[in-house]
Amino acid sequence: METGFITAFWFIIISALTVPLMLGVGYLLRPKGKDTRRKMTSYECGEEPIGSAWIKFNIRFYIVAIVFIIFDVEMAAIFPAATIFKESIANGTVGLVFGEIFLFVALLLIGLIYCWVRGDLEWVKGVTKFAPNK
Amino acid sequence: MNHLVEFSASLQGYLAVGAVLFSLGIFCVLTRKNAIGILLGIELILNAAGINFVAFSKFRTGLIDGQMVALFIMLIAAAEAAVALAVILRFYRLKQTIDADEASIMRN
Amino acid sequence: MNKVLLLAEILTVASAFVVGLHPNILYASVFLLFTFCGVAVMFLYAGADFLAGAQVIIYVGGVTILILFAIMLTQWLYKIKLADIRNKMLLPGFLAIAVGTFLYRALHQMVAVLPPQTPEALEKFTSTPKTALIGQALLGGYLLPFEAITILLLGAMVGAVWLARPE
Amino acid sequence: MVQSAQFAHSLEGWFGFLPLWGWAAVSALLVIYMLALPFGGLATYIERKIAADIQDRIGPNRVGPIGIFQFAADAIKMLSKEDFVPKGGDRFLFNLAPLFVVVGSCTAFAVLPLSKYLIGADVNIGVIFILAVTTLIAPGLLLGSWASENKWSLLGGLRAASQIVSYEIPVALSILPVVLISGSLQIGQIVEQQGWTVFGENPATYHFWNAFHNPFTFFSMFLLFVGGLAETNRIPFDLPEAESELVSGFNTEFSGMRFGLYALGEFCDVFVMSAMVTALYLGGWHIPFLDIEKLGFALPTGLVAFIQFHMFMIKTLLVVFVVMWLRWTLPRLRVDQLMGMCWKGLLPLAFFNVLGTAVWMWVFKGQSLMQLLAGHG
Repeated sequence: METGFITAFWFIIISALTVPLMLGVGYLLRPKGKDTRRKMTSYECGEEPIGSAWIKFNIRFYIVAIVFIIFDVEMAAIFPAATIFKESIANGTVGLVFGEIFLFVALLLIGLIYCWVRGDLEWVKGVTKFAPNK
Repeated sequence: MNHLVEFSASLQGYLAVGAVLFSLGIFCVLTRKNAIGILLGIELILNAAGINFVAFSKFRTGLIDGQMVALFIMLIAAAEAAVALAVILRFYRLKQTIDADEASIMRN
Repeated sequence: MNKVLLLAEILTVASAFVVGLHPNILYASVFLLFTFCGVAVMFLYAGADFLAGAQVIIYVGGVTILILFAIMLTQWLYKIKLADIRNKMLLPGFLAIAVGTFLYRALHQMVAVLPPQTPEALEKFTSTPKTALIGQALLGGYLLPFEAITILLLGAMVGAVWLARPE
Repeated sequence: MVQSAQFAHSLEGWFGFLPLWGWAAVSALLVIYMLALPFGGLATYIERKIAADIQDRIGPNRVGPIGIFQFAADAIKMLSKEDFVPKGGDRFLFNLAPLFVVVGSCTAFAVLPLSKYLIGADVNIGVIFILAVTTLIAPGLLLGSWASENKWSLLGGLRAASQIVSYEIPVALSILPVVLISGSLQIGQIVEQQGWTVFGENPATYHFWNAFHNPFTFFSMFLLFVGGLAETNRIPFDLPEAESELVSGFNTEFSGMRFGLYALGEFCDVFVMSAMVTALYLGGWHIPFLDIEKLGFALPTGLVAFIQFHMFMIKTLLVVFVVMWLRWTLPRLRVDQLMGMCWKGLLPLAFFNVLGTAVWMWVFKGQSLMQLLAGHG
C-alpha cells in the first residue's frame, strides 16, 4: 500500500512538472510578438467584445450542482457498504447490508423523484429571468 | 529540517495544522462581509476538526471511530454547503447582494 | 518519506492563509481547493485512505464546484464587493489567534492524558485498508447515525432545491 | 491467489540497484512519458485517420510514412506558437487551469492495471482514486474558462463543469456493481478475479469478465461507457466545445502549447475512461478463456507482463476506437437532452443495476453466469 501511494505522489509531481516544462520549451521556441491592444482582446469572431464576458448565466447550472453534491456525498458513502457486500454473503449478514444499501438508494431516489416531479431537472421549462440590477 | 519532518508526522504536527486551520477559519468567518466567504471559513473549521479526529484516531486510540466521525463531518459539511449556498442564492435574489451585513430583516 | 507529509502540511497551511486573508473571494476559493487536497494527503498519512478519497471527491469535486458556481453567479459584485472590504481586522485576528492557541493547548493536554500507541501499532494501523472497516462500522455501531444522515441528505436536497428554485 | 505486483516492485525485482522510491519515480516517469503523453499525441493523429477512413478521405499523409509523425509536427507547431493571455483575463488562473487538467488526467494512469506486474500504484482505494483524481478536471475547466474573460469560454466552461459533475454520479454508480461483485476497491484484485481458463481447473475466485457476470453488469458496462463519453466531453456529449455554437468552448482563448496541454489532458482522460471500462468490465489484462499463468508451466514474469500489457492495450484501444468511431456517427445532443439523459435516464438505470446486481449476488451466492453454467463456483 505504501509503495502505491509513493508512486501515486510521483505521478502527481511528474504530471504537475510536465506543464511548466512544456510551457517552458514553448517559451524558448516561440516568437516574442508584440502585445498590441487589439490582439489581446478576447475572441468574439472578429467583433469587438461588448461588455464584460463575466455574464449572468442560467441558474439551472447551479441547481444541478446542488442536486449533484447530495448524490456525490451519497455515492462516496455507499462505497464502504458495497465493499463488504461480498463477504457479508459468506457470513450471513447479507440481509442487513442489502437493506442498508436499498434504504440509502431508495431515500435518495425519493429526493430525485421529488426534483423530477417538481421540474427542477427540466432545463428549459419554468426558467424565469431575474434581473440583478433594477 | 529533520526535526521539522519528525514534527510534521507526529500528533502535535497534526494538531498544529488543525489549530492553524481553525484559527484562520474563525478569522475568515469574522472578517468577511461576503456570505460565500463566510462559508469558506466554515469549511476550513470543519476540515480542522476532521484533521484532529483522524489524528487522534491514529496516534492515540488506534480505533476507526475517529475516522467515522470525520466521515460524518464530511457528509454533513456537504449537505450544509448545499443548503447554505441555496440560502445565499435566495438572499441574493431578494437583496441583489450577498453582503452578510445586509441580512438584517429580522433585526427590527 | 515523511517529507511528502511535511510538504502537504505546508501546502495546507499556506493555502489556508490565502483563504483567510486574500481579499479576492475567487482566489480564496481556489486556494481552499488546495487546502482540501493537502488535508487529503494528511488523511492518507494518518491511515485514513478511504477518507482521503472521499475528501477529494466530496470537497474538491463537490463543494468547490458549487462555491465556484455561486461566486460566478453572483459576480456582479466581483469587482466591487467580492474584493472584501475589511476594516475591522484587529479584533477578529486577535480572537482567532487566542481561540487557536487555546484549542492547541487544550488538545495538547489531551495528548498527555491518552496513552500513546507503540510504533508497531501505528504502522499496523496505517497499513490496514480502511474501506471495509468503515463499511462494517457503518452497518454496526453507526447504523443509526448513517440512516439519520441519509434522511438529512434527503432533507437537504429537497430544501436546497426548494430554496434555489426560480419562482 | 498470486499477489499482484506493482510496477516499482517489478522493476526492483528485475533490475535492483535503486531504492524502491527511486523505482517508483522511474515507473511514474515511464508511464507518463512513455504511455500517457505519447498516447495523447498519437490520438490526435489516429482520430484524424479514423475520421478520414470513415469519410472516405486520405487524412494526414505527408509527415513520415502514412503521416505517422503528424503528431510531432503538431507538437512543434504548438510549441512555436506565440503565447498570449487575454487582456481582461486572470493571468494566474489562466496558467493554473491546464495544470488541473493535466494532473487530473495523467495521475489517473497511476492505478491503471497495465499488467499484473505493471500496476503503477495498486492502492487499496484504486477505484476511488480514479474518481477522486479525475474530479480535478472540472474545476480546471471552469477556472480556465472564467479566466479567459470570453463569453464563449465561460459558457463552455460552465457546460463542461456541470456536465462532468452530473455524469460523475452515473459513472460512480456504474462502478458500484463491480465493487459489489469483487468486494474490493483495489483494481489489481478486481481484474485478477475476472480470469477464466479452459485449460485446467478455474480457481474459485475466477468468474470471467465482469461484463458477463450477470445481465445487470452487462448494462452497467454500457452506462459506464456512456458516462465516460460525457465525462471526457466526447461526441455526442461535446457541448462544452461545440464548434457550431461556442466557437471552441472552454478552450477558445487557449492557444499554442496551452491548448496542446488541454487537448493532451482530454485524450489522456479518454484513455483513462476506456481503460476503466476495460479493467472493470472487460477483464483487463486477461486473455479470454486462457490464463497464461495457469498453463501448467511457468513463463518468466517479464514475458507474462509483456503479453498481459499488450492484451490490456488491445482491449483499451478497441474501446478508444469505438469512442472515435462514435464521433462520426452520432449527432450532438442539446443541453436539456444532455441533462435529462443524465438525471432521468442514466441515474435511475444505474441505481437499478446496483440493486439488481446485489439481488443477483444474494440469490446466486455470488456466482457469475459462467460459474453457474460451468456448474461450479
